[in-house]
Amino acid sequence: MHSLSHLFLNPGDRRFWAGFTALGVLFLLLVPALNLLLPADSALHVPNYMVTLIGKYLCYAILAMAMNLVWGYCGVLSLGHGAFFALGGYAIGMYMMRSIGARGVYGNADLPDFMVFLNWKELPWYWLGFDHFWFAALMVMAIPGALAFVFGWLAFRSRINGVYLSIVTQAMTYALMLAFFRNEMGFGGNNGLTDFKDILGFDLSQDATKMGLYLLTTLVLGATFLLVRFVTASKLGRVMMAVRDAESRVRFLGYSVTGVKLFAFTLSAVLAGIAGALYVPQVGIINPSEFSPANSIEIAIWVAVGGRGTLLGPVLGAFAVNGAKTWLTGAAPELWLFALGALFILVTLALPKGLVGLWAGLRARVTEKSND
Amino acid sequence: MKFNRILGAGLFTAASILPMLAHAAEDTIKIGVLHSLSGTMAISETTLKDTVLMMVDDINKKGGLLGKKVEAVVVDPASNWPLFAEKARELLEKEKVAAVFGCWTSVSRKSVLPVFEQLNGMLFYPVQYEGEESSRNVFYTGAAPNQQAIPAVDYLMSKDGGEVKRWVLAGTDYVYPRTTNKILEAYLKSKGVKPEDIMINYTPFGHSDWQTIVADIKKFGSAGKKTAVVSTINGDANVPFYKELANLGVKADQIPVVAFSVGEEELAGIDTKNLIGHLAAWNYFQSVKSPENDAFIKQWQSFIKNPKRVTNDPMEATYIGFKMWTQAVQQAGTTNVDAVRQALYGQKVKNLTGGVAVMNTNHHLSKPVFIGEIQGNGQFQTVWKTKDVIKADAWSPFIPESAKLTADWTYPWVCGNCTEPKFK
Amino acid sequence: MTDDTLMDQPHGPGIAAPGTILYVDSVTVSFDGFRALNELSLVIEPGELRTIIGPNGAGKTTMMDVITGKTRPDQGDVLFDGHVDLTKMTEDQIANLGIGRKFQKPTVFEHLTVFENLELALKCKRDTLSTLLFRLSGEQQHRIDQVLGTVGLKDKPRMLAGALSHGQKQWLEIGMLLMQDQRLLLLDEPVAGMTDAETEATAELILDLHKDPHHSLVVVEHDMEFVRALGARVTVLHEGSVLAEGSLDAVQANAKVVEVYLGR
Amino acid sequence: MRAFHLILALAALLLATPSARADDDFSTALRALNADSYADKIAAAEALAALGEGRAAPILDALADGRLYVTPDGAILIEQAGTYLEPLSQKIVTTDKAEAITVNNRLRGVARGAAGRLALFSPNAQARGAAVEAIMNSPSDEAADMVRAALAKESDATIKALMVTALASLDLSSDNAGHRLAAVTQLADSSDPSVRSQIQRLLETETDLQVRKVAEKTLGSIEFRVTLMGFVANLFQGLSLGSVLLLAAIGLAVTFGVMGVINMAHGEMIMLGAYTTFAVQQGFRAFLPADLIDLYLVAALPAAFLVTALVGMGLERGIIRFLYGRPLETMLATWGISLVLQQVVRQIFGASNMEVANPSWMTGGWDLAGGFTLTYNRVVIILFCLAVLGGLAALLRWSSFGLHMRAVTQNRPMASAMGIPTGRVDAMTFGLGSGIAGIAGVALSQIGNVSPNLGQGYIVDSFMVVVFGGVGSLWGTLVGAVSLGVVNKFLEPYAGAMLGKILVLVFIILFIQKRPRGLFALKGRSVES
Repeated sequence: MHSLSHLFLNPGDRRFWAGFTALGVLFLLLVPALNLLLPADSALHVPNYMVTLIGKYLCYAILAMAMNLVWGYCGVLSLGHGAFFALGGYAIGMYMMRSIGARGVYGNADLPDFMVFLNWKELPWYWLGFDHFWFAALMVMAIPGALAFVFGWLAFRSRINGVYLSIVTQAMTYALMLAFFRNEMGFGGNNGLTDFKDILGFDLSQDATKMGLYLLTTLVLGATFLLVRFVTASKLGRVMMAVRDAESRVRFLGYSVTGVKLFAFTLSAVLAGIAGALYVPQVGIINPSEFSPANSIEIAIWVAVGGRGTLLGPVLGAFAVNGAKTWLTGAAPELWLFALGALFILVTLALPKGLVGLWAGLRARVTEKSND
Repeated sequence: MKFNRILGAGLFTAASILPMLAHAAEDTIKIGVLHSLSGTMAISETTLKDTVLMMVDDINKKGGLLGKKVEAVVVDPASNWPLFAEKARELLEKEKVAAVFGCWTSVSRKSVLPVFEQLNGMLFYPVQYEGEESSRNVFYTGAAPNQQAIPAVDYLMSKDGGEVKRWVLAGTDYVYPRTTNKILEAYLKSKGVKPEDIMINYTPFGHSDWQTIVADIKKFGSAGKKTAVVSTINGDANVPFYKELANLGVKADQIPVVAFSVGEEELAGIDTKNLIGHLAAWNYFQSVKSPENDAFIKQWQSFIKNPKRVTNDPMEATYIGFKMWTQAVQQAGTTNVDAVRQALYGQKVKNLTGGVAVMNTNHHLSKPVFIGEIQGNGQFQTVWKTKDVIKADAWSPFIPESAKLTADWTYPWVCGNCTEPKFK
Repeated sequence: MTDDTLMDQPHGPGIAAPGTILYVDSVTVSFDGFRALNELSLVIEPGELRTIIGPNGAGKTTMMDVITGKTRPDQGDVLFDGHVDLTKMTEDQIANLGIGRKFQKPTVFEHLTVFENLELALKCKRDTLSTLLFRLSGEQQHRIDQVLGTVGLKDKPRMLAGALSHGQKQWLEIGMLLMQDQRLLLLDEPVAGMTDAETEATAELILDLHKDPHHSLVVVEHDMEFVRALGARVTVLHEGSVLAEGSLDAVQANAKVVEVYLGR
Repeated sequence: MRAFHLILALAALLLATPSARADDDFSTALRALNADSYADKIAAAEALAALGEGRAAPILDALADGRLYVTPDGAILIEQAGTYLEPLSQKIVTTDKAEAITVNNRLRGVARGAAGRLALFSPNAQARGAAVEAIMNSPSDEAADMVRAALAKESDATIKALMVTALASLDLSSDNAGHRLAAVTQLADSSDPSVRSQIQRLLETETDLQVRKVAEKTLGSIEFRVTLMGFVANLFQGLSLGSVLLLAAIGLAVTFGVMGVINMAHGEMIMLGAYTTFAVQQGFRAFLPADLIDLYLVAALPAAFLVTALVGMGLERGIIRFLYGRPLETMLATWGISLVLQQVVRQIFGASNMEVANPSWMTGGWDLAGGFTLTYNRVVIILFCLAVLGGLAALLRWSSFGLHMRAVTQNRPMASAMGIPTGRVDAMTFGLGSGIAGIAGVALSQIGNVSPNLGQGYIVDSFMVVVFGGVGSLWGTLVGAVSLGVVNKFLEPYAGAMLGKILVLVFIILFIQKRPRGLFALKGRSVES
């Protein structure tokens, strides 16, 4: 029965699992294999920097799926998701700062370098606990979750929706950016948190550690995939889509739109936080510019490019846009912004359903042809 | 159908990645250029990209390096700090560049540092900065605080400088101003300046509304003691700051402003008629007359095809860095990073402003310091200069916890931040 | 859920109207000066079927908005079941109290299938968590099939609602109303855009519902034939307040009504 | 003693025309200015001033402004707008060998002070006033004596008063208690912060009780006036910040408020306006006589409006109109547009800041009491932005275009049914919004950067203003902008620039929770659905 009701929403289970395993094989086995087994001079060899790069994309993919959950399925375009991502990153960053211990340049075991430098005498209270990984890991989810919950509750309760919500979320992340820029905040100001040495005792400069982080990210992406699918395939998922299409009508059916949106928003924020936490150890720095509104807008772009309201779309979009970015910033440094800007315009104008929609459209046309 | 989508995804990823797998031609020496060409920092960094290209162009005209052509690989980290790290990795691992010239902001340098240290790359960093760092893989060709801030303050305290007694330390809220002001505060106090005669103010990046702060400065300056402003205000925020100064009638002969981040390039964006007499401290001014400088300016303006285009201090730093690298490569006979590093120590290059810059074993330069007053034509007129070159301190003696540290990458120290030598 | 909301609700401003399912007393609503409802008063008894007619702009839809919590009245009381003050509650709370509404312009969820539309309307716990963990039980499944039959969409449960014809959407929405199994049903022009056959069927359906004393219905309609077919008590609205009330013949005889409809 | 000489010299100057002998001294003193060390130059400047000849004043002024040149044969010339004046013969000389005499701040100070003292006796009242100011800036005993000498001859009342205060503040440091007492009494109704600090310093050392009493009283009254002026200054700064926000937001209020289109490229429209200003300025510099340069700003206004309006219409017809009813997509598409526009400008003008000069009538300001300066450019911008707002309001209310616009906003199908060309109205509305952004750019180029990132700095703020003020309500936008500006400025002294901004943002976010439609919300069905 369950699958029946979604036959026309999501692909049937068999197909889904086929696709899911295919992705799994690609990222979990193929990439590492090509990296580790093949000799460096082979044409198919995946060099280390490529692994870290894909690892970074995978984090973006998780972030994009989180965004898709609120925007694609629930119709809430948050332009502040970069904030949740960054907060998750800061949480794990704080843990890694603490685990540097006395190996900082000033060799102070009690304080991170930037605090020594600002003449701080003791650790601020909000840094307490971040010596423990479990606490940091908890905060990675708790802080973005809590912020999203409070913010969302205020906003959705007073029925701020559409562009208004987008603007307010943008203001939120902007305010956070300014706040984290302040050195008095105790998060390293403009430089943010950097000089990480190791995580859980694994040396971050080791390729093995990087590969480990990469695999972990892949697994988390898989888990996110399943989670998002579970939610969207549930009745709540259908209610979310109903909210997206006709919000007020849903109310008259007796569902609390505030509740539904709040659930989606908070869950999505938590996922974003996790993505951030996986991102920071791989890029080795977290600083306030991650809060900048531009970043958050870009997340929305990935989702739009890939295809809103589809499971795979966001992953596709995140890889496509960032892949293009990586390539163009090297290949055409003067002109890549044209390409990127044009891409956004083109997608919103010509491909409202994104790449996934394009693909589906092409297939549809092909099948039609074969039919007649 | 879903399955096909996934194939599609795979293909697309491959498509976006394959171009990056292209292999480098072997008969060239590659160097990386890691400067933002878009985003907020493009304003300053684009110039440096062009400078490196000019130098490369020049050396190739002269027959290249070790008989090979030098090829510059330009990438755009787009003022995005994590992207800096990604691009650095790409340059070192994929492009296998022999050296990288790049970065402007401290945070971008911090962001690429782990990459360079892990992959044992070589970065030339051409911008004046806060010090408090000495990495085995970075050569700092810009000024350290003791090559800019301290001399400037000394000058202002001198008779010619107007015997300043009261100080405003105004800066953008990030690490460079914080460090510089910290050092200056300690230094001023050591010179017997009373705490109530020092006013410290920090503003956000790109701060555009200076009314309040400039008004405060005027008030602070009206206490009857000679007052000066030491500005570590960063890039974008300077134009509105100086416009506000001009309009509120803060005259240089009453309250002079000495800046460490404002050079010819920045002045090109400001109408300087009302700023005559305000100061800046650098290791280079375009206006300094010397055969090298004249040649450099001519070369630059013809390369950039703009006879009005100005030169500035970070450009000279880039020039010196590039020269030193080429000399070291020739000396070592290879581009191998470790060999070149050894060859760089004690390497000498003629400054564009006369005198000789030396690369010290703390990876910083010895350079002369100039104090200049802003002229109506957007240039600086030197009003004071050091007798001789000054050696940069990687670790400032005026910050207690860094005073104990030494940076020396030669035996027996072989360390960037140690309290005692590695080998005894 | 329903019960607690009953508990939570303050019992109106001290007043109660025992023996009524819906009690509207001197309700006024104005938008930018324009008075959509003007001291409107209306009482529906349990199990009653009431038809409401009136020219455009008479305030029919606004009245429904007020009852279902979409619009807050500037003044006046709206009580459900004699004691629950509706003016303080949100749409979803009111829906969970047992008040269902069918919109003038059929609004179904176009990106969901017919089946899913009905499933969403299904009467059950509707808080977020239970919705997330919801599993369709056998007899709920049966109920949906039943309604699918009633509204004549048996053969297209898997069709996207967006693909239905106008009439079919009307039916689907009526179906959703049935699924909700509410005590008070508000139908805003249920037969607009329906064929005569469909209209008759609708009339029968409504009369069916009326047979069950558990249901009270308020039908807003233009189509006099349809109103006659329902043969229920009629209220005439004009400029936001009640102009006349009584049997259809009685109101049609009423001079004021004639004036309003035919004009001077 | 030197002071006495000075006075004699001055007397001489006032009595007789300079004799031949004086001429020689003068020219030697003059040539001495071309010394190697600044110390010698300073000595020379003082010597020249000591001769006490009025004609030395313009020379010293020129020296201070760096307009004093020297020919290879040591002749000193004054540069004026490209021509050289021989100060002795007052003849125009043409040479291309002349080099500017370098000055530093100290020399500049000395020269200004000296020129000021000489100017004390200039026939021109304004010059005398300026002279007193100059003396206040470099106080000394001989200066005091000179002011006394000048005061005796002064006829102009206002300048008399000025001199009296100047004297008083100079007398504060006199060792004669009587003088000091007179001075503090004299200064009772000053509101100059520098006078305040002088009296404070006096009180640190003052022993004479009588003087102390009066001084404290004086200090109190000055304190009061200064704080009062401080408040006024805050208010003005708030207004001017508000006017900047308003300018940035008005265009948005049109595109967003009237059309419901979120134009993320709005900031870039402002940026284009600023670059147009730059282009116009360069045009003026290149093709028009120098004395017209001050008018370039006036010419820039229509130019900027036209350019940005055309770009805006182009975008509306080419892209945005296909996205009506999909506000979120519009947001993303316009974001793409903003990226492209930025890069276009970067390609054409380069990434670095462009220099846009304030015309002379926008440079400087009125020095009001209490150390508060009313800067011209700020005042102009406040007035300008009110004018723009008024003009827009009038356009919307009275022009037929405005009527159409409102009709389309309120009920598109009905409007088109009534034969209003909705498509064209849309294009024009968007063009109008963009055009206003463009002229905002003209104004903003006068106080800030002109760089490709110019727009980015304003986008969030202007959205905040529009949402806070209430979408679709110009009046709301006005109130929103001004109140945000003022709040921001009153927070800044306590919270600091950054925290102030953050607090304001948080406040707005919370406020919107309470009033989702902003300060001046449009009520009614049209908004609800």
